[in-house]
Amino acid sequence: MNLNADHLTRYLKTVVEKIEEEKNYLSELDRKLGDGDHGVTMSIGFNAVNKKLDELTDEKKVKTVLTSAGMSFLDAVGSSVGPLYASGFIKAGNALGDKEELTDEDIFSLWTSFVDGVEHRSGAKVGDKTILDTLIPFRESLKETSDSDGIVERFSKAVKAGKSGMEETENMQSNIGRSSRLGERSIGTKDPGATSAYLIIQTFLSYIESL
Amino acid sequence: MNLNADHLTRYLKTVVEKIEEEKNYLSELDRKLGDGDHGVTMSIGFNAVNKKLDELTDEKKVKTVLTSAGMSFLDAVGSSVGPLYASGFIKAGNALGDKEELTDEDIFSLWTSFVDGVEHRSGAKVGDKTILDTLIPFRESLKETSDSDGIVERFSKAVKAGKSGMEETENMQSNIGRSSRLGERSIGTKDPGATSAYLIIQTFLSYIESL
Amino acid sequence: MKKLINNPDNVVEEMIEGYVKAHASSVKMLENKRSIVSTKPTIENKVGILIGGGSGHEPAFLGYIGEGMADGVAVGNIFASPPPSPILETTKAIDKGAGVVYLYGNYAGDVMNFGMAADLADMEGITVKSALTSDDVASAPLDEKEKRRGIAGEFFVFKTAGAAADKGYDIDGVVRIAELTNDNTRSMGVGLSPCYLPQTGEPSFELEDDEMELGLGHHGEPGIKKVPLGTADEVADELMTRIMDELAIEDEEVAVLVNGLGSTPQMDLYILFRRVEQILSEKGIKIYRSYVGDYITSLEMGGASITITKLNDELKELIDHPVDCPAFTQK
Amino acid sequence: MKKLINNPDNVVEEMIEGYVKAHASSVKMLENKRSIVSTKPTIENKVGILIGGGSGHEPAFLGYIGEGMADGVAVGNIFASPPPSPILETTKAIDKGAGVVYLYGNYAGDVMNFGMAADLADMEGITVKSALTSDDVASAPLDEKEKRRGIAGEFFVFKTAGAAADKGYDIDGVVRIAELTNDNTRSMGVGLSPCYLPQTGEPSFELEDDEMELGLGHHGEPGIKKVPLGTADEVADELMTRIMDELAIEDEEVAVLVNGLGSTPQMDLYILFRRVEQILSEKGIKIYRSYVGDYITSLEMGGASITITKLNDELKELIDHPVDCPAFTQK
Ligand SMILES: Nc1ncnc2c1ncn2[C@@H]1O[C@H](COP(=O)(O)OP(=O)(O)O)[C@@H](O)[C@H]1O
Ligand SMILES: Nc1ncnc2c1ncn2[C@@H]1O[C@H](COP(=O)(O)OP(=O)(O)O)[C@@H](O)[C@H]1O
Ligand SMILES: [Mg+2]
Ligand SMILES: [Mg+2]
Ligand SMILES: [Mg+2]
Ligand SMILES: [Mg+2]
Repeated sequence: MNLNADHLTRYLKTVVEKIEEEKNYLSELDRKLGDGDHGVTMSIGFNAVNKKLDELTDEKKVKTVLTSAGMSFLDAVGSSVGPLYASGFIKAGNALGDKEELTDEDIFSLWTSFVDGVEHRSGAKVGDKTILDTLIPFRESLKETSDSDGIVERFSKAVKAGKSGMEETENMQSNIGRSSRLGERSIGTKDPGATSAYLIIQTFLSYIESL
Repeated sequence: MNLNADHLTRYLKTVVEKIEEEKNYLSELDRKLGDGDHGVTMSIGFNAVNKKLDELTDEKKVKTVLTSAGMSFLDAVGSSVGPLYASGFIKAGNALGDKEELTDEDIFSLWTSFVDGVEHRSGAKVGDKTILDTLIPFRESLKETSDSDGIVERFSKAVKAGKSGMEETENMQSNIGRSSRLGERSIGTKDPGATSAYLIIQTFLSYIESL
Repeated sequence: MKKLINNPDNVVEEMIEGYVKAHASSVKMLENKRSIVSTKPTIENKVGILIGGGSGHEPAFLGYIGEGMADGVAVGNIFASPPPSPILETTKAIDKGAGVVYLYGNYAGDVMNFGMAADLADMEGITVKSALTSDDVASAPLDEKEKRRGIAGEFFVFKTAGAAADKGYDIDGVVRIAELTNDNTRSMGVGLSPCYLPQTGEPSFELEDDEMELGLGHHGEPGIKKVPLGTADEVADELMTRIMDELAIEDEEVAVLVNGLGSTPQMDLYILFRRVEQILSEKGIKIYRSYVGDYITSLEMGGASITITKLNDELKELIDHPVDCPAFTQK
Repeated sequence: MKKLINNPDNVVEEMIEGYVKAHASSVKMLENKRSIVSTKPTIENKVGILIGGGSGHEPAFLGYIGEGMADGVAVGNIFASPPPSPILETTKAIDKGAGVVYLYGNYAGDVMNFGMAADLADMEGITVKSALTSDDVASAPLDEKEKRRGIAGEFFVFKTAGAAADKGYDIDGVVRIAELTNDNTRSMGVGLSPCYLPQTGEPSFELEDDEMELGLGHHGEPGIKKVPLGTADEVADELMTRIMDELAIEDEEVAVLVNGLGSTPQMDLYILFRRVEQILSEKGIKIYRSYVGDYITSLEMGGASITITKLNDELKELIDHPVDCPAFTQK
């Protein structure tokens, strides 16, 4: 599979739609665990990304699409997820050099770098009930499979691993971020960030499946 | 009928109870027309009267009972009804000189003076949707009857006149006090002050009937 | 009704107690517990400024005791004028031989109680003059202005009259300033959600989820009518139209107060202010000073009012005069 | 949810616009519209004080720009840390060669964004140091104090660190004061009714009519537990026990802040303060200064918090230092 800047743009625009659909759910999760704004923040952020993408229609470098998306997300939202997802997008972009066409291997390093970027900024680890509970299993699964499995199949497995991770956050006690002060009261609700992270990777899978 | 300070004290204590029973209703009327505190104010005021009466158990002069009641009511509540009812009680007391026993004629002047006192302070007239819509018809009726009608019968007629006046306030547009700014929206609710004034005179009638 | 209180019958006493402890260097309570006066020795021959009214409007009125505003306050029950006796005690405590000016809103109860207190003070040889505030354009037609009630515009009357007294105006001069400020001041408000009297626990009024009360009084009194809840800009437009229609402004600058009634976020007040500023600026009218916040409230009522005061040079100087009160300080 | 707003997506922008117009002589907005700085020329070589965090806490943070407090603020979305770029712009605008201190509450988002901004400022040659506030005793056990969040105690950190900068302390001195103040400060709050994010219109939490949330965070985050609504005295007792348990006070005096979360009447706050004063006075602890009111809010949330700061002589001097901000002036 070959993906170019235009593909990435279309993928990101699908995320914009997906977040818009799910924003109330994301905020609802955050009302239970935090300050209730996660859906609002994701929506503001991806709307800013969308606006940025419209300015970049002629852009050829995938890196520029990704790092611009990250920066406009960050500048629009701040918040906790701003630095996290922005670091992901920026690291993902930087991993691609000046490429205009991504091979399967590039797509692999885009996403492992994305997770590396988030992880680097985060300070959290698996089990802390955060975004990383989705992203680390996703990345580890990607690493465990190889090119020979076929790109869609690889992502399908990885997204499944991310999904389990996301679902497991329901029974976790939060260790980081706003919800960490709830102690046991944080158990019983899925982590909003883990849920939005799942939307991001799941939408990527659907997108490449549709190609 | 002869009434002394002790009778007046017992009568006023019955008013205390009556106001306590009706305070929610009085506040409810005032919520529709004003600031919702009429029952609260009447209750605070008559509780202060009650406390004062307990200090005056040996008092012989009726005047002292009435003026002290008026002053403690005023000092406890301020508000609109404080000066109005206090002026009534003080004028009523002053009309009785140093008497310790009231004749029918004294009782007549106690109440006409009470109304005079309220009227003098008020500046309102009949039809303005106030306390006076109860008290003026009550006083005029007292004046139209004579000693020969018997005191209970006289008060029974007068309280009936006061009651009609009170009921008519429901269809009046307020011209004075807090509710005067409602214009037509003041129509349809009985005036709280007219209602508390009716409780005061009606309780007096019941009291002398019970003797 | 959810409140952080103890016995509902004691709220006023306990609030005053807390207030006097919290601001012990600024205010003290007289023996009657309803008269609060400044701890700063009043300047000899300064006209005393006495303000007051019911409780439930905090920081009004007791928050405005201090240099440049009031010398003393008489505190009533919730939404009820104080009786004459604490007014009289406050009067005696603050009179420094130059007389005392009573500043209060035009409400039947206040008129009677402050009137009686003034008579009593007169009998004790203290000169008292009164100036009533009647800024609420929604409370009566212009040709019956004497019937209008005072709402947040009282703040500007306290401000200018307090400054005048501080600057050494005599009693007639202070009254003139209070009346001039009142004449030049118009306010109007909207109510979005009720307040609850601690003793009844009942909402002061009822509104549907999509309704607001236009022209609401500062004690939950109904206003002109219930109307659909508007946007901040629509509300500002509606209120400003009624306010500005009555203020014939030529080159004068204005003071603006966007006042919260208790539970309205400052965010909303500044969004309202934004539109007020746009409207004035479209008319070419300059804002001399702006005040945005909870200046005179109604417990936890939701809503806001807008006040505009037309300023001449004298009023500008008085508005600029420094103030140092627990609830309001201006350098 | 009833609000006096226009488009929910524009509330922060419109609030800032209104704010800057209302206080044009005190503050101005940089081009990015999320950096607000004082109009007063910062003294050369004074350490810059930058405060900030999400919106919805008004008058915090932008109300505290002025002499003796902050030089600039970076404004985030509602309950969301500002991104690095407005923090950086504010930093550049207020640096006078002596460096800039960032003061903010200990929240994951703020730590990341202010941290990134500090790195960027460093790359531009500006010395930035940060001091985080973590005063909420309900937010983690004492042995995990580094996990605690900052709530109303931030006000005292702004106050003392702002004063230190104004008095000419160098950057390490200002940080030392901020950290000392934070170490000496404990807060805890209760929530009675939720706030509503303009964009979701949903209540931030749900409580029964007879419940309160003990240890509530300043963004509607759940606290320790839901408990039956207590009286003001019971609430003060509960909060004060947890606060005072951690403050080993010998002869020191304290500063007290009873902070309203948005829709709590001042009456209730003073009734709470009354009990706080009784408790301290029973322990023989003297109150050096008291602050009662809405200092750091959560939109229209109902509830209050209590903050106690233990003062040494240096902190007393700094607490006394004059302040002149739109939201807070102290002579
Ligand atoms: N240090 C962190 N590492 C990873 N994820 C984090 C971290 N801090 C917070 N999060 C994630 O951020 C989510 C909340 O995001 P959001 O609501 O946008 O921010 P905020 O908590 O500042 O309101 C949490 O559900 C959690 O997954
Ligand atoms: N000038 C007046 N003359 C006669 N009655 C009046 C006058 N002003 C007010 N009232 C009466 O007072 C009543 C309201 O009393 P209350 O609620 O105790 O006072 P407030 O309006 O100050 O809250 C009204 O219903 C009306 O009957
Ligand atoms: Mg959140
Ligand atoms: Mg009333
Ligand atoms: Mg009243
Ligand atoms: Mg947030």
